[in-house]
Amino acid sequence: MRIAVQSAAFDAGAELNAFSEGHSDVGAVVSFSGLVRADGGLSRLEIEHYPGMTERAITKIAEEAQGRWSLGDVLVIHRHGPLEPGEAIMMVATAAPHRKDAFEAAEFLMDYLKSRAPFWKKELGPDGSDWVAAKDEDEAALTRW
Amino acid sequence: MRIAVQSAAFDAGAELNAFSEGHSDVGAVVSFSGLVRADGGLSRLEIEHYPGMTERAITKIAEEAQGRWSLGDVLVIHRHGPLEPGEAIMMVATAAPHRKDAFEAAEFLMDYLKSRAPFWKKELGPDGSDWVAAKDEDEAALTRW
Amino acid sequence: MDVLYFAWVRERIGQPRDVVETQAATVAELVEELKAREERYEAAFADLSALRVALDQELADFDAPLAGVREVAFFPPMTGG
Amino acid sequence: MDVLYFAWVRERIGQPRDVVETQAATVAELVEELKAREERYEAAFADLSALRVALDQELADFDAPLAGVREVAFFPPMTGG
Repeated sequence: MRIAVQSAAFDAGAELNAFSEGHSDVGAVVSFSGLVRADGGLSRLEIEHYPGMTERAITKIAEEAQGRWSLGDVLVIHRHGPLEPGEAIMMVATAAPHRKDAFEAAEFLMDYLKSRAPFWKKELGPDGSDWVAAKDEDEAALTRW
Repeated sequence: MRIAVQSAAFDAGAELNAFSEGHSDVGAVVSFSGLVRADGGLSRLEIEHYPGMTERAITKIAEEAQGRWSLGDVLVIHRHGPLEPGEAIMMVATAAPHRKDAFEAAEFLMDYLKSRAPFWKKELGPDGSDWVAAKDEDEAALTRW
Repeated sequence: MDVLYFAWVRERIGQPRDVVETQAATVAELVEELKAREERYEAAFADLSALRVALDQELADFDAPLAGVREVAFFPPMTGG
Repeated sequence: MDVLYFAWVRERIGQPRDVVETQAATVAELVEELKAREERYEAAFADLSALRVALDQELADFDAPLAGVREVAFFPPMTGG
């Protein structure tokens, strides 16, 4: 399990390859990357987080996923600080013997990271800046698990 | 939409990056890679396919996914011929404004590629070679969609 | 009409294709004609539930009509992905 | 006790943390004490349904007891991922 909370940019493809190469006993690798959208005149995204609690919350979520599904490994990378359009905000990857486990665990990780890991997004655009509001559908997504 | 059926190895990470960079208007990218497992003494995998029908079947499946979900793009790469343990057999990637669409479409693509695209796997191990049998659960997975 | 075989169907029959002249109206009738040819065909087509068929590169059923079809392919259930 | 603020809670209060001496038994009682301090605190805590709280870096409810807690954090619903 690798969990990284960092301000530095990361190379999602290189991370995916490193993650896959380390687990040749599994058959299925699923990755999710969240990107800063370049539409709507957004000029920058700023992500605030709660140092200390962030790593703790993500670790708890990742351990929960490992308990629920048969997984070879879990990767979570999440950035904070300023991000430019097109950049990757975060990624998760799961490795498993079976694709269903890899898919479900990745979706679970995303649903929980969205609403239970202490990150807050602020969008900076032509009309100033504003905090991104939490979506009801993100909270509702948790009821699936 | 890019569909590649090829004997050559491919770099899943580089493919993921190229796919993501081309779609900065979407926020969510999901990838699945299927790897040749290195366990069980498997020394090689050989994949036979049905040239002509393969591309046609994958295109149809990808177009079906684009009709069902709101997707920015779809990528499918599937190899044929001999493969070594640890190598990537195939990958799919989906880009979408919303993560749920990207996840569901990727799972749909995988479920259909497994059972509806004309590929057949043969495993070569210490006890000789044998065709991989289709799994009931793979056929059953299609009923979800 | 081109008849193609893949995976263990190809191996059992011992060749990847036949060119067939047939009056068979359906896939099932064509299968009966092929089985009558030689023992290796009979072995390959012994259990139709273990086989799939494509007509002109589209999956089809064994009772599908052959009228106008140029390419028939027989193979086991797919195992890609 | 350290009291931390994040995102727009931090912005409304105008600072990222307070060090508080309190006899409050629950989070809700602490919130009442903070609201009584100044208008900017009252503005930040006006709608508790729009806030979340963590006690020693674990999510908690507003009726949770504060006994033994060293760090309380207030923030809006998370929007990571």
